[in-house]
Amino acid sequence: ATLDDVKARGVLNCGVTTGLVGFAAPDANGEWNGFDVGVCRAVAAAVLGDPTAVEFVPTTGKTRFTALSSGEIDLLARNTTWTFSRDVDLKFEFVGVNYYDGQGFMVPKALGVSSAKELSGATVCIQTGTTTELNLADYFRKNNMDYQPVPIETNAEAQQQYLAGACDVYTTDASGLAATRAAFENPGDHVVLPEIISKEPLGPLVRHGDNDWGDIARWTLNALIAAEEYGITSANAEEMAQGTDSPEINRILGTEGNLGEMLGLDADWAKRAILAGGNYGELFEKNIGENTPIGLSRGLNAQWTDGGLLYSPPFR
Amino acid sequence: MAEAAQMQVSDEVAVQIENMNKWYGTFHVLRDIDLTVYRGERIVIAGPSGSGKSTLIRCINALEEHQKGRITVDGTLLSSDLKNIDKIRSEVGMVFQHFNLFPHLTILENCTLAPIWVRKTPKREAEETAMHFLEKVKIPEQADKYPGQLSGGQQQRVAIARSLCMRPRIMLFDEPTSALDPEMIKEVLDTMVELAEEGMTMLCVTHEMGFAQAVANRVIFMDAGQIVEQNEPKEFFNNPKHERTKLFLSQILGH
Amino acid sequence: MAEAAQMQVSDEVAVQIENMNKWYGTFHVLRDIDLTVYRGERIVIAGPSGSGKSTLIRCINALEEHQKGRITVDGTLLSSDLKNIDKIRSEVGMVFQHFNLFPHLTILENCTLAPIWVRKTPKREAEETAMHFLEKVKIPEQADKYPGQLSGGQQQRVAIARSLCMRPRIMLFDEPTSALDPEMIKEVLDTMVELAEEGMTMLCVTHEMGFAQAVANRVIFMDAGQIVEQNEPKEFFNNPKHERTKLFLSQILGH
Amino acid sequence: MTTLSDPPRESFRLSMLINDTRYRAYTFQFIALMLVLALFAYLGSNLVANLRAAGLNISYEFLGESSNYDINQTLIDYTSQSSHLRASIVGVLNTLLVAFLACVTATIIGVIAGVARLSPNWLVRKLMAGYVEAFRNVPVLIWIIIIFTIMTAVLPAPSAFRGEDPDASMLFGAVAFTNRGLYLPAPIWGPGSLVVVLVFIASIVGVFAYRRYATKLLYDTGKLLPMGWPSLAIFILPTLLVYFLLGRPITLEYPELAGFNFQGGTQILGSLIALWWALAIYTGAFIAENVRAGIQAVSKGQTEAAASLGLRPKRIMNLVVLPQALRVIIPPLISNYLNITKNSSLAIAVGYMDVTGTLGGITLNQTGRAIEAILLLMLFYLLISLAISALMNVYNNAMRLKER
Amino acid sequence: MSDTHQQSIGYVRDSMLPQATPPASETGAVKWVRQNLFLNIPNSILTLVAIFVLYKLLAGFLPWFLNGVWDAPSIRACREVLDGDAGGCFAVLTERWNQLLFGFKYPSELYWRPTLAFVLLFVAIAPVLFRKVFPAQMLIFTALYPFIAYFLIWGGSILIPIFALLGFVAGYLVYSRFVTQSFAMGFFGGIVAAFVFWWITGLLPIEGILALEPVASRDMGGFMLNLILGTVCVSLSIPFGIALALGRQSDMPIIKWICVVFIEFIRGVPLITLLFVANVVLAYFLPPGTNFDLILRVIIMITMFASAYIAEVIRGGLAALPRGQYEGAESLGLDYAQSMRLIILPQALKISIPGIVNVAVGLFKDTTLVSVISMFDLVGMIRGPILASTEWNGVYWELLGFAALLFFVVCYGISQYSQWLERQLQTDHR
Ligand SMILES: Nc1ncnc2c1ncn2[C@@H]1O[C@H](COP(=O)(O)OP(=O)(O)OP(=O)(O)O)[C@@H](O)[C@H]1O
Ligand SMILES: Nc1ncnc2c1ncn2[C@@H]1O[C@H](COP(=O)(O)OP(=O)(O)OP(=O)(O)O)[C@@H](O)[C@H]1O
Ligand SMILES: [Mg+2]
Ligand SMILES: [Mg+2]
Repeated sequence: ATLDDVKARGVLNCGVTTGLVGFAAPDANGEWNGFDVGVCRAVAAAVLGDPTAVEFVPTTGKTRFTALSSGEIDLLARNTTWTFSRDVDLKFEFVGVNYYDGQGFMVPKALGVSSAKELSGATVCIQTGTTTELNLADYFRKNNMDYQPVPIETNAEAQQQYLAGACDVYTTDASGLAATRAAFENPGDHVVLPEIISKEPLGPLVRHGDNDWGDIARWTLNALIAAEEYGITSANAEEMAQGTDSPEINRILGTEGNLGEMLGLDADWAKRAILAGGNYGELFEKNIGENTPIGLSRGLNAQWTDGGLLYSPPFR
Repeated sequence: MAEAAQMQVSDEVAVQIENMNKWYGTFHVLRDIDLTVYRGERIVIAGPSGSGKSTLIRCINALEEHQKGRITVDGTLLSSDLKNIDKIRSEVGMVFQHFNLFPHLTILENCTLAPIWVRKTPKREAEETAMHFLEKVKIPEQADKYPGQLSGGQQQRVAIARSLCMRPRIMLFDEPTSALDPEMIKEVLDTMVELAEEGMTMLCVTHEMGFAQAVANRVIFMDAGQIVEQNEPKEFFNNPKHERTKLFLSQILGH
Repeated sequence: MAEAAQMQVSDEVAVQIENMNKWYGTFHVLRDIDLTVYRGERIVIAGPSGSGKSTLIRCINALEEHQKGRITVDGTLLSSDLKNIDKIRSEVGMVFQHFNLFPHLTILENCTLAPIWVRKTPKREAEETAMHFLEKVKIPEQADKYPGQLSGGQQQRVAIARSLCMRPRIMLFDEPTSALDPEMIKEVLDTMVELAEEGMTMLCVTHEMGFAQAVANRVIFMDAGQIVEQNEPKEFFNNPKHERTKLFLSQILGH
Repeated sequence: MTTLSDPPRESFRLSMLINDTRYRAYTFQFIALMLVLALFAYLGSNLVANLRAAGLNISYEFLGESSNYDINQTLIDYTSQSSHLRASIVGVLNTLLVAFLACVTATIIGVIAGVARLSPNWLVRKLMAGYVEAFRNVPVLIWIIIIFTIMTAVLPAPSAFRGEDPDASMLFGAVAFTNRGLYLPAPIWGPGSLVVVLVFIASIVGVFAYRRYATKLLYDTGKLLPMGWPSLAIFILPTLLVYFLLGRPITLEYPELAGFNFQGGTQILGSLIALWWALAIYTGAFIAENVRAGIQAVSKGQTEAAASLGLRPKRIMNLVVLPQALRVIIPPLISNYLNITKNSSLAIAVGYMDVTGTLGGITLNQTGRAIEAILLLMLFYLLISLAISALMNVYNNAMRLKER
Repeated sequence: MSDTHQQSIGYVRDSMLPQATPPASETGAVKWVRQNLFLNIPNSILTLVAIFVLYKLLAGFLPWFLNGVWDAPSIRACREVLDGDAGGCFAVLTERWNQLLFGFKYPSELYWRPTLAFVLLFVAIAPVLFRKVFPAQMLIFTALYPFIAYFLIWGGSILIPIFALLGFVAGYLVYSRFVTQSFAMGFFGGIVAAFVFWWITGLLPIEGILALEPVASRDMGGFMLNLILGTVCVSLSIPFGIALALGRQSDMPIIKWICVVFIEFIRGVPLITLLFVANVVLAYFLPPGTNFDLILRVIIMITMFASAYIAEVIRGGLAALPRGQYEGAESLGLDYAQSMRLIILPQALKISIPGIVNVAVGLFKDTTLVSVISMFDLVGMIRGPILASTEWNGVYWELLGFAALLFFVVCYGISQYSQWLERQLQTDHR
């Protein structure tokens, strides 16, 4: 089983992108950082007790699925859209959604475009290997517009092309657009258009068939979300682990019940996951939140209590 | 000299070829060859080009396989059994028209290679043997050179020494002098005469009729894949019987 | 035969070389060459290797340019003017040591190429001429083969026929037989003798002293880029004057 | 002498499998075959086991499903509703297109550079040596990226042509070099244009006919007609004449900046241009070396012999040197063509949608059918290379010099 | 007979002429310029064109190069320093040289290890390349080099390479013990012995004994990765290439066809599809649960690729040997294995070396293709992390030029060597 393999190896192999600032990118020292990276580290902390025991495997759109199904990686956390066919036909298991996204467009301000409906005849840079090119084709066909796609393998090159004016529009997930724009020299010269043309629930996934491992990934993610809901943060987790009067918090942190044991882990698993990089909200703020260069607002990704979609099933 | 040599021929059979036939594809190169070579005998094979002389000699050494008939070398039947082939090859030495020395090995290494790897002789011993035979062919001082540094005549003598190092009981020569300049031919023929005088069983394809007259016990004349005539050299040259032989001799001697 | 040939020499000058000098870089290959060749004359040029024989011949044909002095061929001064060069080249045929037939063309095409493209002879006519000369060199039956399919001697005869097809007034030969096997040398020499007998003006670099004695009007001996001695063949061979010539002849005839 | 008999038929012993020349070959081949079969069986069973574990299967049904993505250069009709199969064919055609263009261009570059390397001019020689060495010794991928970068980073965007005082302007008001590609005028075929086209084709045929006639005339009568300018005249004049007589039936549609891009005219994609020229210049360096080697392989004696027959340098080249050099040049030339085709698979580096980009790229991604897609992809390249090798064999056999 | 010239026919030179100096127009710079630059009108035009092209190239390149900024934290800083002048931003090289050369994950305090391995590579390869210059004893170091290099680059316990080496030694001992009797016995005995040895030592707990800090294969990157892939794959592919070439020469049809199909298949598809196979498909063909490194899978694929090409080169070498060499060996009673090993291959390989070197150059260049499957070799580093980073987005020429230069130096060097070797072989009359 994957859990045993990971434990025996002592390292979690986690598939990420080849580099998308805010979600997963190596810094100048080769250290991986980002929102997706945070999920990997949380799982590693939960399973192995060490958030650094992760081997990050950069994957492209093309290689990510084989990497996962061949067992080269244990977990794919690479803003991958949860779709029916990937779940059912490609035999993967999405363990949840860590970011609710949608495909958007970015254009230079100088073009004076304010709506995606005005894009007829445009040249559009797309990062291939994602659902984006399908959405794009659908959207333009639906609106009876024509366009010229410029398919590009990596975000870095798409960015280059876009900046050099080889395409008028860059389209990818809105979060990716924000991240890309943030890396520009003059982010203010570019606008993200208001239309969101697709639903892109992004989430980590594992291989189909190993449900125990899937449960661990799913509930680690849920623990991060629930932690935010209940106010468990990396700062107060230790303290709360001494015991609180909320049974749900106690069950999460392992002071009550035997949830960890049911997962095949120890009692502290969720606490470690939270300590690894903070709860969902902390990860968000640190990597892609409004105070980062990427500057995404919570939007749909707020807790259900705040009108968002984040809704962790109960820990009981 | 021919008389002296004659005496060493014994009754033992060295090579026995019975009713041997060979085809290249559908081309019938050798037809019903029957030949018995006695130990110590020196046979010269002559004949026009393409008559199958080389092929005959190469069959004895299993360089070519024959399709019909039997070849027995030194009591061993030449069959497709590898053991027999190996046995025969180590009994039979062969000297080629183009020497076929190994250019990447020194003369000494050329001579010791087979003794070491085939006969499993210790290297030192093999080298001693090799030097012995190199002295015999009168080029011990070239032992550390490479074949490319020797003249054609010297190379051919090395080739002879290389064969001798395997201490074969039978030597085959396929036009050993025809790729040589006239001056060098003599060197090589001298070496061969010397060998002959020591009683080595020899089969030699050559057009050197002088050599044949001086050394051979028997001259075999081939044409169109058959042995047309064989006889003692004196008889053969002075009194050929067959028309074909007469024609051939007139050409070759006139030349 | 030499006597008979002698008679055709006329007073007309075919080639006149005056005080010609040539350098390869700083190397002085030809020094103060003075030579007058009369129409119908047959000149053999001999000399040790590297003495500049080939270079001299090639200068006449403008395959090499000379740096000083004058060369006049058949009344045309050899200058850097392309017209003159073309004129001279079509007057002068040349046969090389290595034949230099065109391997991608048949024998007949080899022979008709230049007449068609240079002389603008109609093809049919050119082919007739070619067959005529191929008959002369005794290989008309090979006309449709490719050079690679002929023996060396045959190839050289084709090369001669190819030159003749341009109906040159002067023929240059640069060691035409030295790349050939002994049997083939005779074929080619015979052809050349025949040409000589027809009164063709010939300059021939060769070491075939038999040919020189039989055919030449004059033998020129070169050494170190100079004409050291020249004379009628009989005199030249029997009574060489210069030390260098004596030495050379002793070597070449002793061989 | 003795009674003749064949070697006695020995009864078969097991040791004969190794010791007998007759059987040994069978033994070895049998072992080798078994090993290969075992290897395949092993790989196959792994595949089956892995696929079963992952719940997948091998199926080519995805080829019939609609592809749902768009392709920016399609030589045949294609929409996002077409099937994956059609998308693959579009990719195949794009591969063939870029390979063809690159082969032609590389040949021209290579021949010029190769001949220039033998030029008596020292400077030209050295310059060409510099070109050849620079391109042969740097990976083609780097050249593709460099040339693509020139395309995108150096050439102006269409927006630069906009405005009162644009940063860039069109060449002759008709041709625009942009980082999205080259915009060219497109012909509009008016009534009667068919005639013009036919006349044009006829005049091409005419050129060949004229040259043929000139050669025949030379052969028959020895009259040598000039070749150069009459060919040119036949090539151009009739078409021009008909064109104007018919009142200019063919007009040009000029590309014009409208909206985001130039509209009208034809566009040659930037990625196509980058890949095409990168492959052409890179392979041109190799071809230059072949050409040089080929010409040098014709011995000096051939030229001298031809010269001494009175042939002029140009004729020597055409009649003697080239026919011989071509035999040496063409086989490596063909394998260079093969290399171009194979290297064109690097199209993904510049986003050109060749077959690797469609079948081996987006289709593979969207359907997840990695094994099937890559298998088909390899099959395609294999077919091409087999076809080219077959061609080469035919050529080699036809051109082999006759020897004794 | 006309007498006019018959008198003059006899001629003897009395004094030999000395060498004279050629006329001025034949020597010196004037002649050179005339001959090489201005031979005739078309040539003179060509010269002028060439000078113009050169001028354009230099006029573009020199200011850019000479004005270059070598010290700045980002491209924006560069632009500020340059202030509108033409000039390169070479600061990216000084800032990121380590990533370009070693990738972004190789620990920087360990750079000395691959560097040392690289330097030692020259020591190891010198006696192979220049056999006549260096003593044959140095070949011992060449044989040890793979193990040293492995130890230096990957680290870990020194016992791993030592045991690996000893396994080979054990295999060799067994081989040489039996080879005089039977090649097959020696060969397979040797292999078995080596594997038994490795299996036994594999059971020993050697973790951490005399260890250098281990570095995972995944962490290799940059130009180092190109070099590793190039050298490893070429050296591995030579034995396979030999086997394939012999197989293709074989007169046993099945073996021959297996080799032909393999070779033609590999040569018929682009390397990049093979890399896709390594990346995307290969995992399906391995036993469930095995988990190869990507780098290992890539090495397997590139090795297969190189073997096919090297096999063709060696086949050429084998074909170039005269038939007589085979017959000479056979007539002495050498068996197939012996005659191949002792007679045929040593000669065939020697002829093939220039061809092999050319394949090696091509292969080394092709290692850049791994960037397409998201490995961070030199090109991958440039296209990925460096150009994507906020600081260096836009410094194309400096980075690509640097990459091109590195490859040029290595490949040009090797191809010059191969040309030198070809000339050597031509004049080698041995
Ligand atoms: N490998 C082969 N395949 C087909 N035919 C062959 C082969 N080798 C030789 N032959 C033919 O067999 C005949 C006999 O050849 P062989 O070499 O034995 O003649 P030979 O008497 O030695 O002639 P030579 O004096 O020219 O060496 C010739 O007609 C030759 O063409
Ligand atoms: N292209 C060249 N460049 C420089 N030196 C040359 C060239 N061709 C010939 N030489 C030199 O000029 C000298 C005369 O050469 P040439 O070929 O005329 O001699 P030769 O008398 O024909 O000798 P051989 O009998 O060997 O043919 C020789 O020393 C030769 O080395
Ligand atoms: Mg023979
Ligand atoms: Mg000469």
